[in-house]
Amino acid sequence: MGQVEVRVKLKEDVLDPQGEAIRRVLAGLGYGEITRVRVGKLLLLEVDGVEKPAVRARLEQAAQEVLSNPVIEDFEVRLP
Amino acid sequence: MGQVEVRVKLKEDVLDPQGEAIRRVLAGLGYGEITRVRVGKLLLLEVDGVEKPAVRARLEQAAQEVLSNPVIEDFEVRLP
Amino acid sequence: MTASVRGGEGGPASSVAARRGGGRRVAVVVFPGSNCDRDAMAAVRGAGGEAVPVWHQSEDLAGCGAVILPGGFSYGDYLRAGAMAAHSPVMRAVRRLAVEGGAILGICNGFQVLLEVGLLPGAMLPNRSLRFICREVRIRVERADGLLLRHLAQGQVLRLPIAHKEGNWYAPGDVLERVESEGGVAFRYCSPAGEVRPEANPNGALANVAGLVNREGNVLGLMPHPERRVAGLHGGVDGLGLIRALVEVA
Amino acid sequence: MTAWDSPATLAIAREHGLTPAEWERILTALGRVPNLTEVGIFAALWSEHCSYKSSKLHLRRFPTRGPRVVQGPGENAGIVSLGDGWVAVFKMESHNHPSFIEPYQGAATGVGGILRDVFTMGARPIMSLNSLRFGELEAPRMRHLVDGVVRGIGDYGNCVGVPTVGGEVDFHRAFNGNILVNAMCVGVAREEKIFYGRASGPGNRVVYLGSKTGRDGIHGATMASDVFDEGATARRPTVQVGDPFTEKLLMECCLELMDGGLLVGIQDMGAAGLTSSAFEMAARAGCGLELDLSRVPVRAEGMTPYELMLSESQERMLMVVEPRLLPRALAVCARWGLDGVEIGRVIREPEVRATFAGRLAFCLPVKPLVDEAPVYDRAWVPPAPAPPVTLPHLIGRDWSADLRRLLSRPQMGCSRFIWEQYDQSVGAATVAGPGEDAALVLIPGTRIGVAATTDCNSLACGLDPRRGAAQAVAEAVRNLACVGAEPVGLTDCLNFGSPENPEVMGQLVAAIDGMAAACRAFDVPVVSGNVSLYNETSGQAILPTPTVGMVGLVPEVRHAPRACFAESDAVYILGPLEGELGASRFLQLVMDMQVGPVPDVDDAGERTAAGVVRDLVRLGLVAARDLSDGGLAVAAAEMTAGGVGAVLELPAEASEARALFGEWGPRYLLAVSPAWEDSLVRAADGLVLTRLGIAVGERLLIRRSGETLIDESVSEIAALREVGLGWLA
Ligand SMILES: Nc1ncnc2c1ncn2[C@@H]1O[C@H](COP(=O)(O)OP(=O)(O)O)[C@@H](O)[C@H]1O
Ligand SMILES: [Mg+2]
Repeated sequence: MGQVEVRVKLKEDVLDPQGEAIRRVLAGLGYGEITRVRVGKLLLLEVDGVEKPAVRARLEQAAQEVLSNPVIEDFEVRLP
Repeated sequence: MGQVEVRVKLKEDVLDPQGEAIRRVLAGLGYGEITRVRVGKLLLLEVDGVEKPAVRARLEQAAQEVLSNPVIEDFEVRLP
Repeated sequence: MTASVRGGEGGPASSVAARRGGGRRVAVVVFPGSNCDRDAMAAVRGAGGEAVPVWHQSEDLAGCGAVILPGGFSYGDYLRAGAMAAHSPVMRAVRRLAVEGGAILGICNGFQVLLEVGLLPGAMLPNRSLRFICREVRIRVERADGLLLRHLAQGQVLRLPIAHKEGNWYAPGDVLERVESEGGVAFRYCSPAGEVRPEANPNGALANVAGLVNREGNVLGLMPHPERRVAGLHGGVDGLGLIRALVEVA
Repeated sequence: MTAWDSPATLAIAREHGLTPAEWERILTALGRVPNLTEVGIFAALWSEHCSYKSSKLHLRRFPTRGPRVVQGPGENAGIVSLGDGWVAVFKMESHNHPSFIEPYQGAATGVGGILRDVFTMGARPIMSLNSLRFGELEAPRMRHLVDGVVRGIGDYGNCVGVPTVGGEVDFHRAFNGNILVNAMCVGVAREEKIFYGRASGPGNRVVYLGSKTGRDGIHGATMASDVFDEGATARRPTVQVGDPFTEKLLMECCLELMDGGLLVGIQDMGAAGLTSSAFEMAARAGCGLELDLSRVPVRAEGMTPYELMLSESQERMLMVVEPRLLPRALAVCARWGLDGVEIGRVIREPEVRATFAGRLAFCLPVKPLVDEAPVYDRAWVPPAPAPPVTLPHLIGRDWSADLRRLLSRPQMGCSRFIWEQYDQSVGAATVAGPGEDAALVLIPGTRIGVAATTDCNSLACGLDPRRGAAQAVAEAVRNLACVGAEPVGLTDCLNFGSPENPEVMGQLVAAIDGMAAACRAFDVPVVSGNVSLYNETSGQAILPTPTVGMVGLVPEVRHAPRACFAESDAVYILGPLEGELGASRFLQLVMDMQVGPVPDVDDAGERTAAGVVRDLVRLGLVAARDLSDGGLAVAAAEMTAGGVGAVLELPAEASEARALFGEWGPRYLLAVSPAWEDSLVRAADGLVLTRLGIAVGERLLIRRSGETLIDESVSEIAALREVGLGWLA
């Protein structure tokens, strides 16, 4: 069994209202050096048989079809 | 300017209904090998002067005081 | 971070009384994204008080001895519900008021803010269903003493609406134990007959917690909306008791 | 030379959806060849969405005047007077296509857009409604679409803090490939505080307010990207993302600006963004604008004038401010944490000209683009009359089983799973919300009640567009009556297939005729609306769905309307005992037959009955439900929602099927406390009123001549009603 990390981020050009609101609050609190904030999801999966190539391929598929919304998001699967 | 990644995760013993819901959906779709899912936040910050120790310390502080809630979450700041 | 301000070490209520100018003035804090502020102000006025809107950037509470942190989506609730509002300048004044023994009522998002600043214990997780829930619930009054709860009766069942996405109260085991032993639970979700059962729990909150009160009894937070039940046409007046108590101590 | 100001060609115009004739028309109007940006602007303003070119001719048949009308169609929203100096400002709009692509954001931005249409007129939104059409739940992506749309509507409205108090939802396979998301918003204002989208007063400043501009939803851009390719980086447009938090700030900021008298005019940047707001505001004022596009706040790098003019980034407003008030106006914006940026000024010449990086980007006359947009009299054929059918012999069925079947269908069950995700009571002014026939919300600080309902039976409109549309109006009138409200105005959203198909065009024409006739009959003016065409997939059009959004008035609300039986109520049916089975839910969902004649609206009968019901409800004497979807049996089942059942006896002469499940016409189920029975009988003098029985116990029993037709427990009914959409829980 291994820990797999799936990182889901908004596509670069897609508006991220969350990130922008957080940036503003941080700026208000004096963290002006933080010039941009983007909010993504961090999915930590525990996976049986993660060493098998077949399982790895399936993880890519799961990330694409279930864990991310391809219309607005990109994803990245990080294997252990 | 550099990209800083702040990872915010629910503490291990805090229930994660969202992660559990995702796991169930995945299992229903045949991804039984994914035995546990935890959902965290991935905050990607663009930071001026990230090489300066003072800025780094301030990032830790922002992550601790604003970006995470110590009652339920742990955080980690990953510098470039 | 928040440990340092947790509690509210009970200052004399007299300092509050001294400050207020005689009118029953209740401050209603307006955060960017608050959306129940007008409702709260209307409820205060309906209960005979003067409602004073206080902007989140204000450093003081305009001399009011009581304050409502209203519902809504402060800063969109974009990070965690209430998280960013907790850092507003006005919250320093709210903390001061808490220490001085003034009355603080956090409703829904306002309750979430009180948790985020540590004036009440625990934290909110997303509802068990992961969905926003708006419906009428029953809550049982667990404490009927102190500044804010005194118009209620212990065991009384109130009918109030909830409207939130993050009302699943959580606290680590030791904190829950402490809260329970200190009588920190003000309200619990219950059946119409007043039984505290899992089926009556709309959001998964630990121990069916719908509201908390601090040891001194002057800081109260709850998820249901009392300000939406203060007139006959609201379909009930079960929220009136809380609002009246607040106005009276203002 | 860069791409955005390179001369356009017919080929480019066609890629933008313009026809060769329209291209010629542009050349004539300008007397020169437009550049690419200008073609993009023409294409946007002459699009079906902005110009109503296929429907305009027919929309003129709507009655739009009346003693209460303050503003009819043509502004951002319609306005009717409510008395006492108050006005209601409302409109309905579709977001069908975006919601099919990305349901959550599509629905959310639909709500955002309609809210802006209302608050841009100086009104505070007090309620939202929505009318949804989905395909079969088994269809690909359908559950995902339902889930996303509902979350999107909820998350947006909940965050802004406008209660979502009503709507309707239906499921039919005709929507498998094209769902409908129609959102309606009602706001209120003091009449003297109304604002218009006018850019008047040469010399006044043009101010951009709100979110920054990105490459969101630039329609023509994908196709035009080939043209961009000469070196310039063409980027794909991105899906619009809603930002309800910014919307809330924008709303409060705009209302404060308007209340403080700091604005001359204001309009949101909706469809076609800066293009439509700039040109429409100029057109209404008969002036022009001069813009410096370099000053538009941007979110993405390297945006061209083409993109800046056509971006549909959300949560943006265009305002006109007098120079002397500009500092004060900008200070208000700053206080709300919003960027207000001066991007130009009003000019006397009726043209919009824009510079970019010191160069002229375009210069276009206003009139040809807005007032002289093409209008088409498209070919249409009258819809074929619904073929005559022989209905099956309907006697001696297991009517209880039929009722159970109906109640457990998603079309008929309780839509609680949807509306529990909406904040229905923020504002603390909701007197009647989802689950009742219409919503009723108080104007803040008053007892004036504003009611609203959305209605359309798509199936009936498919069978008979004219009568179906007329019935939608009648149904809305009935629904308003059930909460004690008289109709004061109507908005609509006409959802149809391609207008280039003469049959679809025929549906549109017939539906408009039917709706217009019914509006006249009920004296309800149409003050705003929206047309959504090209709702089809692979040449298969949706069921025609002319959604009606009707607003009603209760001058002084004294009693919250109730929609349930109370123990020992007497139960009556007002109106004919039997309804019609044509296009009924019974035939559709029990007999699996989508057939039958749709009856004509009984204008006089509807008016009289609605008046009687309205008065009784206002006095708090009755609980009322109109008999629409599923007829008497379903209405009675719905009225047990409070936990009290009923024992009802149908007269011996009543046909079982038509009495139990017949629909249409001025028919209401009324429950009255015994003390008020006499008043009811007197009020209904001259109408058909039949006492059916009493509300009692925990079962719903419906009998005829001693024979039990329906016998269900109240708890079983409640459980069945949760089945249809229960999977959402
Ligand atoms: N999509 C929706 N959004 C909000 N409320 C809805 C929605 N769909 C249905 N409702 C509510 O559910 C109730 C029942 O809907 P419906 O059967 O269409 O009512 P009616 O037949 O009286 O028009 C109504 O009160 C309506 O407002
Ligand atoms: Mg109805």
